[in-house]
Amino acid sequence: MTRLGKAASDASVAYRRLPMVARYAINAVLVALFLVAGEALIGVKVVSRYQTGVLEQVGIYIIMAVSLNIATGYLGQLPLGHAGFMSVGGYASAIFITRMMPTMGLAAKDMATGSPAAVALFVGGIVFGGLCAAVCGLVIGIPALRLKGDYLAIITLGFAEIIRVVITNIDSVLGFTLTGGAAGLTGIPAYSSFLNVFLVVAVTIFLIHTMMKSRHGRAVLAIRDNEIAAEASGVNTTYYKTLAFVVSAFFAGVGGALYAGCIGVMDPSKFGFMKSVEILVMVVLGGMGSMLGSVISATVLTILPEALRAFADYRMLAYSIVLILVMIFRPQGLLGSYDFSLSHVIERVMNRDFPWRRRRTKKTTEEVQDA
Amino acid sequence: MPSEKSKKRPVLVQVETPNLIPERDLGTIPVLQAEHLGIDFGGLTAVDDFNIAMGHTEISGLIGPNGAGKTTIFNLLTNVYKPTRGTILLDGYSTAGKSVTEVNKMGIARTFQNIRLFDQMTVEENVLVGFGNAMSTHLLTDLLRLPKHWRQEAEFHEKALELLDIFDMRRYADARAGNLPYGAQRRLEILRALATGPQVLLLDEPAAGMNPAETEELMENIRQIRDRFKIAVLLIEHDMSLVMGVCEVVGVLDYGRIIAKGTPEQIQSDPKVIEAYLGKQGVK
Amino acid sequence: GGGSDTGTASDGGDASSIKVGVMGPYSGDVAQYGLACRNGAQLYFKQINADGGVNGKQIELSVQDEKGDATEALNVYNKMVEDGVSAIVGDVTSKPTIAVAQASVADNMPCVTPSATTADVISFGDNYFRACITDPFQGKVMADFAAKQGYKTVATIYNSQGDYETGVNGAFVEQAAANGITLTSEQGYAQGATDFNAQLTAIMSDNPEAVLSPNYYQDTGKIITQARQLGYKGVFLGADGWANIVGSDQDYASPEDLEGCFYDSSFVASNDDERVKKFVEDYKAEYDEDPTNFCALGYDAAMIVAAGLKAAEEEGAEAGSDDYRQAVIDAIAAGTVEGVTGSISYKGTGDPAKSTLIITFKDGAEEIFDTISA
Amino acid sequence: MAAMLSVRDLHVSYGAIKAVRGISFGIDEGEIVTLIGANGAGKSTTLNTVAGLIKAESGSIEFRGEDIAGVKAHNVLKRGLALCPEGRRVFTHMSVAENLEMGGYTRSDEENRETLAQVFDHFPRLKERREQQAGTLSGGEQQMLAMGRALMSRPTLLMLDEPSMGLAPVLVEEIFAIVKQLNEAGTTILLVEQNANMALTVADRAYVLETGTIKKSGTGAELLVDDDVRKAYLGG
Amino acid sequence: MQILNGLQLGSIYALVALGYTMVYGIILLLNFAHGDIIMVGGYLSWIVMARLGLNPALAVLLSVVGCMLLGVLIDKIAYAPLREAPRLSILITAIGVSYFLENGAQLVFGADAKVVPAFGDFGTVSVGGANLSVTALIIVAVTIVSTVVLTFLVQKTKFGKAMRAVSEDMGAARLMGINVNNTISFTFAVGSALAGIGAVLYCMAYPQVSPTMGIMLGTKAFVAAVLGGIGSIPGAVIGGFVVGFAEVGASALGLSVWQDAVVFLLLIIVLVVRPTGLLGRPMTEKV
Ligand SMILES: Nc1ncnc2c1ncn2[C@@H]1O[C@H](COP(=O)(O)OP(=O)(O)OP(=O)(O)O)[C@@H](O)[C@H]1O
Ligand SMILES: Nc1ncnc2c1ncn2[C@@H]1O[C@H](COP(=O)(O)OP(=O)(O)OP(=O)(O)O)[C@@H](O)[C@H]1O
Ligand SMILES: [Mg+2]
Ligand SMILES: [Mg+2]
Repeated sequence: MTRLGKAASDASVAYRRLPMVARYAINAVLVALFLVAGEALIGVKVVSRYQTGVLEQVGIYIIMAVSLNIATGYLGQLPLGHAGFMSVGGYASAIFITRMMPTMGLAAKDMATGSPAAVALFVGGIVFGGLCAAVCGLVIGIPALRLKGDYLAIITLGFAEIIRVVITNIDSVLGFTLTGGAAGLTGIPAYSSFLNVFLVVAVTIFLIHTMMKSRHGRAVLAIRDNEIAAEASGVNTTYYKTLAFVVSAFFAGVGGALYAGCIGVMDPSKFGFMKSVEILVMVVLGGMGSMLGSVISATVLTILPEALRAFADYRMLAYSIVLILVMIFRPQGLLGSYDFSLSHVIERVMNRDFPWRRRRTKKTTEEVQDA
Repeated sequence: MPSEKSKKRPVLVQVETPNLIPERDLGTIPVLQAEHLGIDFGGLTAVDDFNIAMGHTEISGLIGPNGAGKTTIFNLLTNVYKPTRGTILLDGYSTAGKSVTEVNKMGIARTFQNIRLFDQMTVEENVLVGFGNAMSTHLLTDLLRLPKHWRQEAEFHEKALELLDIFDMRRYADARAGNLPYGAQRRLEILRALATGPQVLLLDEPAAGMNPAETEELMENIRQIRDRFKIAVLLIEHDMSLVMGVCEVVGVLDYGRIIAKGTPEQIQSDPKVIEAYLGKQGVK
Repeated sequence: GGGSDTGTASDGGDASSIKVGVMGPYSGDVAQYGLACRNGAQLYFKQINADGGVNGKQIELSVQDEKGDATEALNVYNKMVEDGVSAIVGDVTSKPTIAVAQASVADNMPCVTPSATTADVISFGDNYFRACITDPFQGKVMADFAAKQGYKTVATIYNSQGDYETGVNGAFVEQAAANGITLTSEQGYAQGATDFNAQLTAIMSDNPEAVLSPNYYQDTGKIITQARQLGYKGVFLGADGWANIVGSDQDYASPEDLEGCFYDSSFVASNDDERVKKFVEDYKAEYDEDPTNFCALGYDAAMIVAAGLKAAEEEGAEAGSDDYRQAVIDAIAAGTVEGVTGSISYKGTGDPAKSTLIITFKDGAEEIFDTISA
Repeated sequence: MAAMLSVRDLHVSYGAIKAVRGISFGIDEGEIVTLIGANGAGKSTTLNTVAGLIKAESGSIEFRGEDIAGVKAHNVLKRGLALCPEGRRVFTHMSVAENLEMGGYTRSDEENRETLAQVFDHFPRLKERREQQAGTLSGGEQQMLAMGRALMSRPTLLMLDEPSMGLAPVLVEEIFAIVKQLNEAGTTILLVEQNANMALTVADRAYVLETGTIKKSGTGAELLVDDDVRKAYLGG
Repeated sequence: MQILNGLQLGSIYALVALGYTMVYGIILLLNFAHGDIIMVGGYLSWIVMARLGLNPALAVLLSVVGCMLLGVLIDKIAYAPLREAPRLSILITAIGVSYFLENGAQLVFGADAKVVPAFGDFGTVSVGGANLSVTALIIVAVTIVSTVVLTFLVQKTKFGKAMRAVSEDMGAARLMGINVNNTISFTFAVGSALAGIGAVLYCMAYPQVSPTMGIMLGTKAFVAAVLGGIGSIPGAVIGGFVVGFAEVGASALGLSVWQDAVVFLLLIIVLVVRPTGLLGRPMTEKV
C-alpha cells in the first residue's frame, strides 16, 4: 500500500544544500568581520564612546534576552525572575575577579589590556558568574518546574526577590564584606569591552543554537508544544525542563557578569521584578522562540530610551505607548517564531528560489493540502 | 532491568519472519499482561478487574460505550494514572512506580484520543523526538558539533524519512505538524509512537474523523506496521469496520468491566454486546 | 522644562560659552530629588548668565535624565563628555553617582554631586566633590546630639534596602553605643513599605525615649503618624531626608505629631540668613514653590562648579584641555564657597567641611535648634 | 416559499488560507439538510460563519429574510439559530447542570426548567451525571452534553457540527434518532457529518463540499446512490 | 495589637488581590496595571479633598467610579484588540499600560508623594482594654462585605456564571448568547471598582499617594492572589490575610529586615505543597 510520494521526493533531492562546514564557516567569518570592523570603527572614533557604551549594553541585553528565550520561547514557561540570575552572575563574577586580581598580580586597569592573565581571569570570572547563576537556577528550578503557567511565573518572581533581599542583607548578618549590602558593590574593574562582550554574545548564540538544533533542543521544544505527549514519547520532562531552566540561568549569569564589568557598580535594588519584566518584554516583542527576534528587540529596546532622549520628560510615556502599539498590531511579536538563517538564504539563491518565483511552488503546497 | 535493556534495544529493526500468525499461548511470556487492574475517581469506579494478556505480535481491539473506561485503561497502562488496584507487566517486568517516560522507554507507546502533536515543530522533528529513546549523543557532543553528532543526525534523518514513507508522508517532512490535515495528524501521531521503539503500540480511536476510504487505508497500515516491526497493537475504536477488519481479538468494556471477549465474529453476534454497544445498525 | 537643550557637539563650546552638564533622575521613583537638584542648579546658572556669565562667557547647559539607573547614568556621562562639557553637576543618588565617579577618573572630569551622600562617592579620584555632608557623618551627629540631650534608650527604624538609610542608621548605632546609649531595638523595613505598625509595636514594647528614623520624609511622615496613632509619645530623630516634611504645600506628618522632634540638615527655608532668604525668594519667583534641601544643594553644587570654572577661565587655560579640567578641580579643592547650605570648603578630600543645623519643630514651625560647626 | 436560511456566494478566509470559496445553499423550514465533505473541506468554517463566530469575507447570509452576515454570535442565537460546535467545547470546569444552564442563558428560568426535562429525556446519562465536572466526562458524554446545551436555547434552526464524532455505534444511532425526533418536533436542522452514510439517510437534502466549493447537491437518497459520492465518502 | 495590624494590612492586600483574581479569572491576564489603577484612585481622592477641598464622601465616590471607568477604558483600548492573541502579548500590553499610568501620573502630579487629607476623624474604641483604631476596623469590615457581595455575584447570579463561561471558552460562550465583550467589561468594572475601594482604604490607612505606589502594593497583592489560588475569590482574601500576617509576624519576631523574603518564602512553600495555591482548583487535564 505504500505509495512513495515520487514527485515530492524528487524535489527534495534536486534542492541543493550548503554543506554544514560551509554554513559554520560563513557565520564565523561574518562574526569575525563584525568584531574587527567594530573595533576598527571604535579605534578611529567613528563610533563614539557614548555609542560604544550603549553597544556594550545592547550586547549584554542580547544575552539576557536570548537566554530568557530558552525558558520562555523554547520551553514555553513564563519565568519572572531572570533579573535574579543576572544579579547573581554579576555579583559572583565581580567578587571573583576583584578577589583574584591581587593573587594574579593584576591591577584594575590591567583588566582592559588583554594580557593573557587578564583574559584568563575574565573568562574565569564570567564562567564563575554563569555557574553560580546556574546553581541558583537548579535550586529554583526543581520546585518551580513542578508548577504550571502563572504559578511558575510567580514562584520564580518570589525566588528572585529572595535573592535580592539576601544580597542586600548578608553582609550585615554574616558580618563580613561580600556584596556591599544596600550600598551596593562598587569599584568593579571595567573588564567588559565591545570586543569581549560581543565575543561572548557570539559564543552564547552559537551554543544556544547548537543545543536547540539537537535531540536535546527538540526534547525541550516538544515539552513546550505538548508536555503530556512528550512524556509519552519518552522525553524525560523533568530532566529537560530543569536543563533548559539551568542553561537559561547560566547565560543570564554570564550576561550579569558582563553587566558588572561594564557599569562598575552593582545595586541590588536594580535587579527586582521590573528588570525581569524588561527582559521579558524584549523576548515577547521580538517573537517568542525566535532568536533573531530576541536579538533585534533587545537591540531596539536598549537603544530606544536613548533615542527618545529628545522627548525629555515624555520619553518613558512614549516608550510605554510604543510597547502597547507594537503588541496590538503585532501580537505575535516582531518576528513571530520566524528564525533567520543566512545559510537558507544562500541556498535559496543557489536554487534560484526567490519569493517572486514562488507562486508555482505555493500552488503545489495548496494541492498537497487539498489532497 | 528492562529499562536498561530497552535502552540498548535497536529501534525499528524490521524483523524478517515468514510467520505472521499471532503467537498467542505459545508458552512465551505475554508481552503485555495486566491483572485485576482498577481505578476509582472519587466515588466512581472507572475501571474494575481488568485483565489482559497480549502476544508479541497480536492486534487486539478494545470497544465499548462512551465512558466505559477504554481511554482510562490506556492511561493506566502508560502510568498516566496510578492504578488503585492491580498489576501491569511488560515483557514480564512490572511497571509499578515508573514514570510515564520510563514506561515508554520500557516499550509501551501510545496515541491520544484528542490528537497531541508537537504542533509548532515540523513533521520530521515530531518523529525525531520519538527517536530520542534511541539517540545517545551527550549534550556536549551536540553543543560542540562533534562528528558523532553529525553522524547520528544523518542516520536518524534517514530513519525518520523511512518511517514517514509508511504513511506516504515524506513530502510533509518539513511542514509544521499543526498545519497538517486532520487525517495526516492522526497518522503522524502513530509514527511518532512507533519511533520510540515500542513493543506494544496503543492506539486511541485512530480512525476518528476519517472517512471510510481513509479508514480502509489505515487498516492496511496497521497490519503492515505489525508485520514489519513485529509488535503488538492494542486499539480503541468506535468504527466497527476497522475493529472487525483488523483485530484478531476484541474485548468489550462496559461500566469499567469486560463484558465480552473473543474474535470479531463472536463479539458481533453476542447479544450483550449488541445491546450495550453495537445497536441494530452496528451489525452490518 | 529640561531635556537636552544642548547645541551641536563641539569641544568645550564656542568661544562665547562654556558647556556644563547637569544630570540626575527626572523620571522614575527618585525623580523628585533629581528634579529638585536640577531646578536649583538651573536657577543658579540662569542667574550667573544674567550677570554676564563666567568670564564673559555664557554657561550652556546639557541637562540629561538617567532615571536613577547606573547604566543610563554612564550613558549620559559618556554623552556629556562627547558633547564637550567642562564640568558636571551630578549625579544625584548614590549608585549612579558611583558609576559616573568610577568612569570619570580617567577623564579627570570635574564633577560636583549635590546630594550623593554615600561615603564611597568621592573615593575614586580627586575630580569628584560633593556639596552635601555624608551619611555616616549625619548618623554620628545625631548620636552625639542624642547623648547631649541625655537620652538613655533609643531605637531605630530604617529602610533596610536603601543605601542612605542604612548608612545613617549604621553610623548612628555605632556612635550611640560609643556614647553609652542603650539601643533597645533596630527595625528594618523594605523599600516601598507603607505599614510600619508591626515594627513600631515592637519598638514600643521597650518604650525608648527616642526613635531614629533616618528615612526620607514620605516614609518618616507615615512612621510618625502611625506611631502617634499607636500612642507613642517619645521623640523622633532624623537626618536631612526629613527636609520638606512640613511646609511647602503639604505636611507629611501633622505638626502636632512632630512637635519637639529633631533632625539635622544644612538647609531650612525658614532660616533668617540673608543668603537663604534671597535664595528662597528667587526660587519661588522662578518655580512658584518652596525650595527644598535638594534644591538648595543643587544650587550650591552649581555655585561650586561655577567658581571652579571662573578660576580656570581666569587662568586662561584652553577650554576642553586637560589643563583646563585640572584648573577647575584645583580651584574647587582650594576655594571656599558661601552657599545657601552654609560655607563650603574642601580640605584635601571631596568631602566638604561645612556646618550642620539641628532643626526642631516648635508650634508647628521648623526652627533652628543648634548649629554644629564643621 | 422563501428559504429559512439562504447563503449566497459566501467567501471565508483565515489570513491567506481561503477556506470557503463562494458557496451558496438554502434550507427550508422543517428540513434536515446535511453538508458532507472530506477533512478541511470548509464545513465547520461555513457553520461557524453562519453562527457569527467568524466574519465572512463576502457574500450574504439570510435568515428568515434578514441579513445576518456580520451579526455577532450572541445576537444570532437570539434570532433562533443555535450551533453545537465541532469538538464539543463544553465548559470543562462547570458541572453538567451548569453547562445546561448556560445553554439557556437567553431564556427565562421557567422555560429552562421545561427544556431541561426534555433534554434529560433525550440524554438520561446527563441526568445521572448532572453534578459531575464536564471536563471529566468521557468523549461521548461530552458530545451529549454539547447537544443538550444547544437545545436549551430552543432554536428554530439547529446546526450540528459532527455530532457523531467519537461516539459508540449505539449512540450514533441514538443521536441520529434524536436528530429526526427534533426535526419532527419542528426544529429545522443543518447537519455536518463525516459519517456520510448516516447523514444522507436522515437528510432531506444534501450538499457535497470539496475544498471550499459545493461540488454536488441533491436529496439524501440521490446522493446515497451516486457513484462519485460512494467512492469518495462512503467507502464503497 | 499585632493581630489588628495584620488584619488591617491583610484586608488591603485582600481587596487588591480580589481585583487581580477577578480579571485573571476571566481572561487569564495578570493585570499588571491593577496596582496603578489603585494609584489613580488615590490621586482622585487627593484631588477631591486636597485640591478642590470637597467632601470626603465625594472623594470615595469619585475614586470608585473613576477607577471603574478607567478599568473599562483600559480594557477597551489595550486589551480588547488582543482577545485572540497569545496570552503573553496581553501581558506585555498590561505592562505597557502600567508604565503609561506611572509615567503619566508623574508628569501630571509630579514625582513626589502627595498627602491625602483624612477622610474623617474616627479615633479609637477600646475593646477589652485594648485601644483599637476605628479606621482599621472599617477597613476590615469593608473587605469582608466586598468579599461576600462578590462571592454571591460570581457564584449565584447569571452574570457571574456567564463570567465563568467566558473564562473557559469565549467562542462557546458566544454560542450560548453571551455578549463576551460586555461580560469582560463588566468584570473589569467590578475589579476596578474594587481597586477604587482599595485606593480609598489605602489612603485612610497610609495617607500618601505617589506615582509608583502601585508597584509594591500590586506585587504584594498579586502574591496574595496566587498564594490563595488565583481565580478563587475566597482564595484571594485568605491570601491577602496570610501575606498581611506574615509581614507583621516577621517584624514581630525581629526579622523585619527579612520581611519580603519571609513573604516570598512562604509563597514558595505553599506552592510547593499545593501547586495551585491554597484554594486554587487543581489543574487536571483529561488525557
Ligand atoms: N480524571 C478523571 N476524573 C474523574 N472521572 C474520570 C476521569 N477520567 C475519566 N473519568 C471517568 O471515567 C469514565 C471512563 O472514561 P474514559 O475516558 O476512559 O471513557 P472511554 O471509554 O474512553 O469513552 P469514549 O469512548 O467516549 O472516549 C468516564 O465516566 C469519565 O467521566
Ligand atoms: N483557525 C484556523 N486558522 C487557519 N486555518 C484554518 C483554521 N480553521 C480551519 N482552517 C483551515 O480552513 C480549511 C477548512 O477547515 P474546516 O475546519 O472548515 O474544515 P471541515 O470541513 O470542517 O473539516 P473537518 O472534517 O476536519 O472538520 C482547512 O484547510 C483548515 O486547515
Ligand atoms: Mg476514550
Ligand atoms: Mg469540521
